[in-house]
Amino acid sequence: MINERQDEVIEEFEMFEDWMDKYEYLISLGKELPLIDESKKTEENIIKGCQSRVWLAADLNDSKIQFTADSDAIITKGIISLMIRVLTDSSPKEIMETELYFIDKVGLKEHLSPTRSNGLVSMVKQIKMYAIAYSLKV
Amino acid sequence: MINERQDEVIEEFEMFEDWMDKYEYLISLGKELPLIDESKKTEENIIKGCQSRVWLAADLNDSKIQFTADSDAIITKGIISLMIRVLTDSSPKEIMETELYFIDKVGLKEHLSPTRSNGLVSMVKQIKMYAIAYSLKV
Amino acid sequence: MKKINVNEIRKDFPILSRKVNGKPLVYLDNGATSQKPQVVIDAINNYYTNDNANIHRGVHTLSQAATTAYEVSRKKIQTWINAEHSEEVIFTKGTTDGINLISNAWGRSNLKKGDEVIITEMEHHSNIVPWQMICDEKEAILKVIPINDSGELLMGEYKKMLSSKTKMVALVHVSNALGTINPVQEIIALAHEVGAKVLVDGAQQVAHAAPNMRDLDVDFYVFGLHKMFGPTGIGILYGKKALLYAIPPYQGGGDMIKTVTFEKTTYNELPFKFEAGTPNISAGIATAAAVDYITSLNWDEIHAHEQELLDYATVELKNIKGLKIIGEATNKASVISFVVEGIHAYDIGVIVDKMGIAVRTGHHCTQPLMNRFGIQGTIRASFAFYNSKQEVDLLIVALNRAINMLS
Amino acid sequence: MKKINVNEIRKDFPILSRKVNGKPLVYLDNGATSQKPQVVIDAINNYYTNDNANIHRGVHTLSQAATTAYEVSRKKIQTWINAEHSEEVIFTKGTTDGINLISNAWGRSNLKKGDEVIITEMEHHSNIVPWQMICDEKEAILKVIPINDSGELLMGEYKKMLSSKTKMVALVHVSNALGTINPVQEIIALAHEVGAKVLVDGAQQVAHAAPNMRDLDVDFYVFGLHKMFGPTGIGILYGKKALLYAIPPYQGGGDMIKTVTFEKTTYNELPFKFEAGTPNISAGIATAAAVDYITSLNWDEIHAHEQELLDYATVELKNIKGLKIIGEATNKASVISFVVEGIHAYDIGVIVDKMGIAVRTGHHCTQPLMNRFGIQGTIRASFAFYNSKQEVDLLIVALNRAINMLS
Ligand SMILES: Cc1ncc(COP(=O)(O)O)c(C=O)c1O
Ligand SMILES: Cc1ncc(COP(=O)(O)O)c(C=O)c1O
Repeated sequence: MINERQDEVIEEFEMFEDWMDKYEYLISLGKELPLIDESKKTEENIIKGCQSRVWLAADLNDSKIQFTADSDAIITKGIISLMIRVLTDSSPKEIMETELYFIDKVGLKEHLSPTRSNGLVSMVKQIKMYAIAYSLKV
Repeated sequence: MINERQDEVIEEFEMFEDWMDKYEYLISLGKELPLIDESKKTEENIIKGCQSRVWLAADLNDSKIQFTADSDAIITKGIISLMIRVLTDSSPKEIMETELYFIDKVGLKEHLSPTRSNGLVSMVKQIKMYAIAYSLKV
Repeated sequence: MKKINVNEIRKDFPILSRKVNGKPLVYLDNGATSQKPQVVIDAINNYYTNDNANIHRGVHTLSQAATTAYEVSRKKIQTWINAEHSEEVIFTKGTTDGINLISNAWGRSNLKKGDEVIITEMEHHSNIVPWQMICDEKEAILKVIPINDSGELLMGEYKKMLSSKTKMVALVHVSNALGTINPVQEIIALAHEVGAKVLVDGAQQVAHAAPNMRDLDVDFYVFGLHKMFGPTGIGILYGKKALLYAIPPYQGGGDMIKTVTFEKTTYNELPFKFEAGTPNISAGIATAAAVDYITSLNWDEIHAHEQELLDYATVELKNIKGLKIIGEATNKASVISFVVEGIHAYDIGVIVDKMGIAVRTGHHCTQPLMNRFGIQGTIRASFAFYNSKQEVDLLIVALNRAINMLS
Repeated sequence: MKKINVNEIRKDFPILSRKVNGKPLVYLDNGATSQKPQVVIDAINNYYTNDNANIHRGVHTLSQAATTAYEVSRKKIQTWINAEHSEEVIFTKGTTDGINLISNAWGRSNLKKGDEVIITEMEHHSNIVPWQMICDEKEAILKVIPINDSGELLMGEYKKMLSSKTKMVALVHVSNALGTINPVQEIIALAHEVGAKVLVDGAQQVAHAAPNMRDLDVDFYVFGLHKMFGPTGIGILYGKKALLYAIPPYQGGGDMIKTVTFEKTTYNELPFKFEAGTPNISAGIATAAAVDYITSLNWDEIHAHEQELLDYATVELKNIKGLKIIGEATNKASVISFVVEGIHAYDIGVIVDKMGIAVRTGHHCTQPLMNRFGIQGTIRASFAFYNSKQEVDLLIVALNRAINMLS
C-alpha cells in the first residue's frame, strides 16, 4: 500500500520538466488546506529545525495511524503533504517496515539530508517512533 | 673595534669549504677551555632554552664589559665563544650600538633565529640588557 | 574615486567561476565565511607538500622552516592590526575560541559576585553564551544594551549602565545580522572611565577593514581568519600585554609551559602561555598569505565599492513589494538582512539557491536579536569586495521570481 | 608475511622526495607529526577551490555539500575507531584540546575535594598540566603511577592506588618519548572496578593502529589527525554517549545551542553541544580522505614492517659505543629514544640535520619522565610505515659521523 502510493508520487513527478515545475507543484501542495488542526499545533507536537518549524500529530484509528502535520515553511509543508499522503492510514507495522524511497526518486533527497535544518529528518524519525509506540498498543 | 673583530671572524670562516669544516671548527672552539668560571654557573645566570642551557655573566672592568658564558651543548658553546671574542672588552655604548652581522655572514644565522630553542637569542638579548644597565653606571 | 576592477579580482578566487545548479555561483554568504584567493590555497598546499613539520620544538630544517613561517604570520597580523607587540597576538581556533578563552581565563580570575558584564542586544551567540556561563558560575550580572528600530545601540542606555560594578563590556564591532557598525572607540573610552575592560568581537569587521588596536585602545579583540579570506580553523585573540600577562592560562599542555614537575609547573611566556598543544600549523602559515593578499589591495577603492553595492542593493531591494530591511543603521557594513511579508525565509533561500544564489537564511546565531524584532529569522545577503553590481541584479531577479512562486 | 612495498607507498607522500641541505630527506620525526599523502592534500585543495562554505546552518548548495562532507568524516572516524554512535565522535582542535575539554567540563562537574586523579610518570605535558590545573582548583589529589627502568608501568603500584576515591585515570596509550605500549585494556577494567572513569591519550597510537572503542570499553579517548597522516588543527574526542550527555558544555557559542535568550539558554544535542563556533571545516572534510587512505593499506603488513624497522634500528643503534636506549619495554611501538654518553642531544640533532636526517631532540614534552631517568632529553627516531631500512642505515651513518665530530 505505502509503496503503491510512493510509486504514484514518483509517476506524478516524472511529468515535471525542470525544478521550477517541481517546486511550483510542491508550493501548491503546501498552500492547500491546513494539514493539521490548529488545536494540535502545541508545543508538544513541535519539532524544531534550526530554520523552519514542523508540527506532527499521530492518532490511531481502527489499527491504522492517521498523521497530520504542518510547517511554517511552505516547501517543507509541501513535502510533508506528500509524506502524509504516502504514509497515513497505514498500520504501525507497515510504517515501521517501510523505506521512504520516493523522496530520493523525485529529486527532493536534499531536503531529507540529516544536515538540513528544516526539521524534516526529525519528523521522519518521529513518525517511526509513533509507529513503534502504537505497534505495542495494536 | 667590534666590527673589526666581526670581519676577522668572517674572513676566518671563508676558508671553510663545506658545513663539515665549519662545524668541526665550531666544535673545536666549543671544546676549548671553559668560557666561564664554574662559580658563575648559578641559577641566576642561566638562560633556559628549550633544549640547551646557556650561562652568561658580565662584569665591568675599566668601563669595559667582560662577558663570560657557557652552554651544555657544544655547538651552542662554539658560537658563544665567537660572540664573546667579538663582544667582550667593549664599552657598553659600543655593545648597545653594534649590529651582530657576522653570524649571518658566516652562515650560522639559523642558530640565531628566534625560533631556535638553543637559548642563543635570549643570550643576545641579555647581552644588550647588560650593556644598557652598565651604560647607566659608566 | 578610482574603481576597483572586480572582474580582475574575481580571478584570484577559483571558486567564483564555478556553477551551482547549472547557474554561475553568486556567492552572497560572505558573512558566514569568505572565499579564498589562490595564494592562500597555494600556501596551504605548499606547506603540506614541501615543509610539513611540527613547530617550536624541532631542531631539524623542516621544523625550523615551519616555525619561522608560523611566526612570520604572527608578525604580519601584528602589523595589520597595529598591535604594539607581537606577543599580544595569540593564535586561537577562531572567534568563538577567543571569546571563550577570555570569558574563562580572564573571567575566572577577575569576576566576583555582583560584578557586571555588559553585552548588547545584537550579539552573536558566541558573545552571549560564554558570558552567561561565566556570570552564572561567578554570580555576576549580565546586562544588555538595547537597540533602536534601526538596529543602533542606545548609547544613553549604555552610559546609564556603566558603574564601578562594570568589569567587562563585550560587544560586536560589526553586527553579522544587521550590518551595524558600532561606535566601538567611544564605547571603549566610556568603559575605561569606570575601569572596565572591553572585548570587541571583530568577526565581521575584518573582511571590511583592518581594525586598529592602538587607535581603539581596546583590551581584547577577537576574530577568525576564515571570514577574512584566510583558512578555516584559525583565529586571533589580541590582548594588551599587561592584561594577558596577568591572566592565568586557559588550556594546559605542550608549548605553554616552561617547566613541569608533578609538584609544580611554571608557565611559558606570552604568547605561548595561551597556545597549548600543536596548533593549526598549515592555517597559521597560510595566514601570512591572507594578510599579504588583502594588504595588496586598494582599500579606499574597496570601501567605495562595498558602499556602492550596499546602496545599490538597498534601493533595489526596497522596490520589492512586501520586503522589509532589518537593520538600517546610518553606519553600516555591506550586509543586508530582510524579510518578505508572508513568506518564510527558508523557502526563499531554497528557491534562490536553485538559481545559483547563495544567501543565508535563519536567525544568524542571534536569536535574542530576532526576538527583539519579533521575527524568526531573515534572509541575509552579505557582500565582499569581489561581488559585483551584476550579482546584485541577479539576486533581485531571483528574489522576484521566488516571491512570485511563493505568494 | 607479505611485505609492503615501501617504495610504492612513499610515492603517495610528495614531501618524501624532497631534499634537505642537499641530501634526500630522511624523515624520522613522525612522533611529532606525520607526513600527508597526496589524497589528503587534494581534499583540502578541492574544498577550498570548489566547495568552501560554512556548515550546519546554510540552506544553499555549497553549505549543504560542505556539511555533508564534514559529517561523512565523523562517520568514517566512528567506523574506524568502532564507536557505537556517531555523536560520540566530537571534533576538537587536537589531542591537547580534547584533554582540556574533559579535564574542564567533566572535571568541574565531577571532581570534589579529596577525590583522586591518577596519571602516569610517562605522560606528555598535555596529559599532566590540565589535570594539575583542575586538581588545584578542586583540591583533588593527583597521583602518579611510577615506571620501571625499561619504561613500563608498575601495575602493582597502580592497583594499590585504586580506591573508591579514584575518580579518573588518565594515561597515554603509546608513550611518545619511550615507545611503550601500555596495557590500557587491563588498566581500564581495573579502574572501572572502583567506579573510576578512564581517559586514554591516543596521540601516538593512531599512526600505528586503529584504537577500538568498544573493545577497550574506554570512557574518553583523544587523538589528533596530524599524527595520523591527516591535516593539522583537528582532533577527535571520543566519549561514551551517556557520559558526554551528562557533562556540561565546555565552550559557548554558535552551533552548540538550541535556543538562546538573555534569560535562559538551552544546549544542543550531541555532538554539537561540544562543538561551539565554526570548526576547522577544511580539515574536518579532509579527515575522511585520511581515514580512507589508511584503511586502504594492509595493516598486518604494516605492523610487521614497523616491527622490523624497530628491531633493526634497535640492534644497529646498540652497536654504537656510548649509546643508550631509553625505553626498552617488551611491548613497544616504532619509536626509539636514546642518549649518547658525553654528547648533548641538541648537538647531534644539529649535525644529523645537515645530512638530511630529521630526528627530534629534547624532552619531548615529558619533563617528569626525563627527570625519572636523570636526563635532560633524548634523541628520538620515530618511524612511520613509509620509512625504510635504508633510512635506518642512513641514520646510523649520520649518527656515527656526528658522534665522531662531537667526541
Ligand atoms: C602522547 C602525546 N600526548 C599528547 C600530545 C599532544 O598532542 P597535540 O600537540 O597534537 O595536541 C602528543 C603530541 O605531541 C603526544 O605525543
Ligand atoms: C559577529 C560574529 N561573532 C562571532 C562569530 C563566531 O565566529 P566563529 O564561528 O568563526 O567562531 C561570528 C560568525 O559566525 C560572527 O558573525
